[in-house]
Amino acid sequence: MKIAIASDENGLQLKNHLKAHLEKQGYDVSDATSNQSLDLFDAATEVAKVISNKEADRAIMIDEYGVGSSIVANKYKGIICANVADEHSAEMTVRHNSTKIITLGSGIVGNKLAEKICEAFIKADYDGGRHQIRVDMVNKMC
Amino acid sequence: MKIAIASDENGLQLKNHLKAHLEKQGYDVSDATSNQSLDLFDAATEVAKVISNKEADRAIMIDEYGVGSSIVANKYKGIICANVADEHSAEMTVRHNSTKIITLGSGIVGNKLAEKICEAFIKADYDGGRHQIRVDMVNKMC
Amino acid sequence: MKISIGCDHIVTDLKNHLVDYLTDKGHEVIDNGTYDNERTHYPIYGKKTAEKVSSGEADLGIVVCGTGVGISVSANKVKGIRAALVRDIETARYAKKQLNANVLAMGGRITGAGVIEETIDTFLETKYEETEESKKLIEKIESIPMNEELIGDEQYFDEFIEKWNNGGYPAN
Amino acid sequence: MKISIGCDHIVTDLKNHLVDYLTDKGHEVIDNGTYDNERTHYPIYGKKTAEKVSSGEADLGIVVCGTGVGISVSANKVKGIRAALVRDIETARYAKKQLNANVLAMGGRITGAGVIEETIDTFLETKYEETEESKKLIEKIESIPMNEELIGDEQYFDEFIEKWNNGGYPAN
Repeated sequence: MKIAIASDENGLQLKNHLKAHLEKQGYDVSDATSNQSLDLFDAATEVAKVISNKEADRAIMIDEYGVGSSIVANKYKGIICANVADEHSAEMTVRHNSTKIITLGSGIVGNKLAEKICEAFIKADYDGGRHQIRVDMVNKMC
Repeated sequence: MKIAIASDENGLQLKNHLKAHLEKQGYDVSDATSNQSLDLFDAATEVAKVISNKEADRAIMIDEYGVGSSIVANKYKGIICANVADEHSAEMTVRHNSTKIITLGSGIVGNKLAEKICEAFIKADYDGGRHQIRVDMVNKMC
Repeated sequence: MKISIGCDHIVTDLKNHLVDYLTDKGHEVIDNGTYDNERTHYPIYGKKTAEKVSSGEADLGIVVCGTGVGISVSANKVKGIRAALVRDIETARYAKKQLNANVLAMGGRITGAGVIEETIDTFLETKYEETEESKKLIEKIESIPMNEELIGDEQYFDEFIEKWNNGGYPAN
Repeated sequence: MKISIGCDHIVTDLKNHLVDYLTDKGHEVIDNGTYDNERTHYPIYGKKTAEKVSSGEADLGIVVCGTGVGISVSANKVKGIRAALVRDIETARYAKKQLNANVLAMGGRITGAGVIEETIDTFLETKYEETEESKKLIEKIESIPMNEELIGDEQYFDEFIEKWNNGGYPAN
């Protein structure tokens, strides 16, 4: 599984922490905003592109609150992105919504919690089944 | 109002951040673990002492998860301490439980959320009324 | 204020509670459903709730489902909607103040009713404070091309519902 | 496992749901009440629930109230109890693994049922992993002098209840 990670300036420290943490666990993590100073709009747009183009299977985007990036990413057709601050949401949104991008707020979640959210997100698989009608509906929109 | 703040080594960075933030807002904040490298037991014990001796009106204690410090502080007679990770709990526990100490986990809450939790905790007042019977019961224990 | 509200069948009780909570506070509430616990699909209610806000019929929207994700993503895919999915009061405050978010989303299986109530209070009370930065960000969001055909189209999801009714999706 | 559970009147429905949830998973549950929504006092149920754990009658305890604070503080004031008040799964995991916490506390007005269920699952599944550091910390906690008279004393709060019944506390 290929994981993309990205951030604006506010999320830079947490991004680097999570990239190192996930790599230590053996995941293939590429930085979609390395050596760039993007605002949250441009960083979230980059992440949406990486997922749309199937350059990564999952993506994690960090700004100060997470919520701005999720609004941006969800404006792109075919993108289902969740701003999460807990492990249970991270798992359930993959299982039920087929979410491929999560956003995190560096001002909201601490390092340990962020690590566990990312692990739960990456380990989860989409359940399919009855959930597919909702995913089809969302993907017809915008 | 006098506010005491304390931490073990894991909570040091967030402690310093919150001390500066609260001082900028005009609060009188004293560091109960300055220049000391205490474990969470000794730091939480120090905080319980500061509150028992009325050297401060409220106290904030930070370790990596918050939960260890709150277990320690609540072992002392007359102490009511809450491990919190959200603003609403920080307010309600003062209003209903007459809580004078909160603990925070530096690995769980981000800086912005921690700031708001501390502000909600400091601004709240105890409601009294029917809540006093429960506070009397707790204070008879241990 | 005039509040447009919607939910899926997992959290209908919570939505009904919030309708009462808002009405008691003097707000006018448009309840877009769902109205019972029969299995249905969150995009229907996310879209309906959001359209009342984008048209100006309601001032703000509130959407809830299990995690808040499905219904907030659906609301966000309506042009003009900035749907903030939050788990804490401070993120809701920020989303209103700096992003002028017009729909608030929370997960009824994630967040308790006390936090949800205070988050709604904070979201309604907080004023948008326009800055050069926030203005530019919102303009950038508005510039993303959006399908406007879906707005007001109550048959938009019919193809999927027909397939569902004909057993075209697994029931598990 | 044998689980001791308790709540106050604010979250009786949640507690009843958790009793069913745990029973369905094959656990044996001791339900210490409260059993309805009549106004009562969390220390009664925090103490009762904790005593079943400290005596060894139950393996672990679970306590819930509005924020989780009142009932967890009450449980924690029983000798031998390490009551972990948490709002997230990871803190529960840590509290079991590194502090050998034996009571888990959550707030029903703070946290949603989905997160509460998964937090309980994680708390029950996680094993304590003793280290020199954790052993020393738990010994230090055990060394704090505690009043043991209260254990098993069902009349311990009678003076306050009598005062309450005689109108000695305000009703508001």
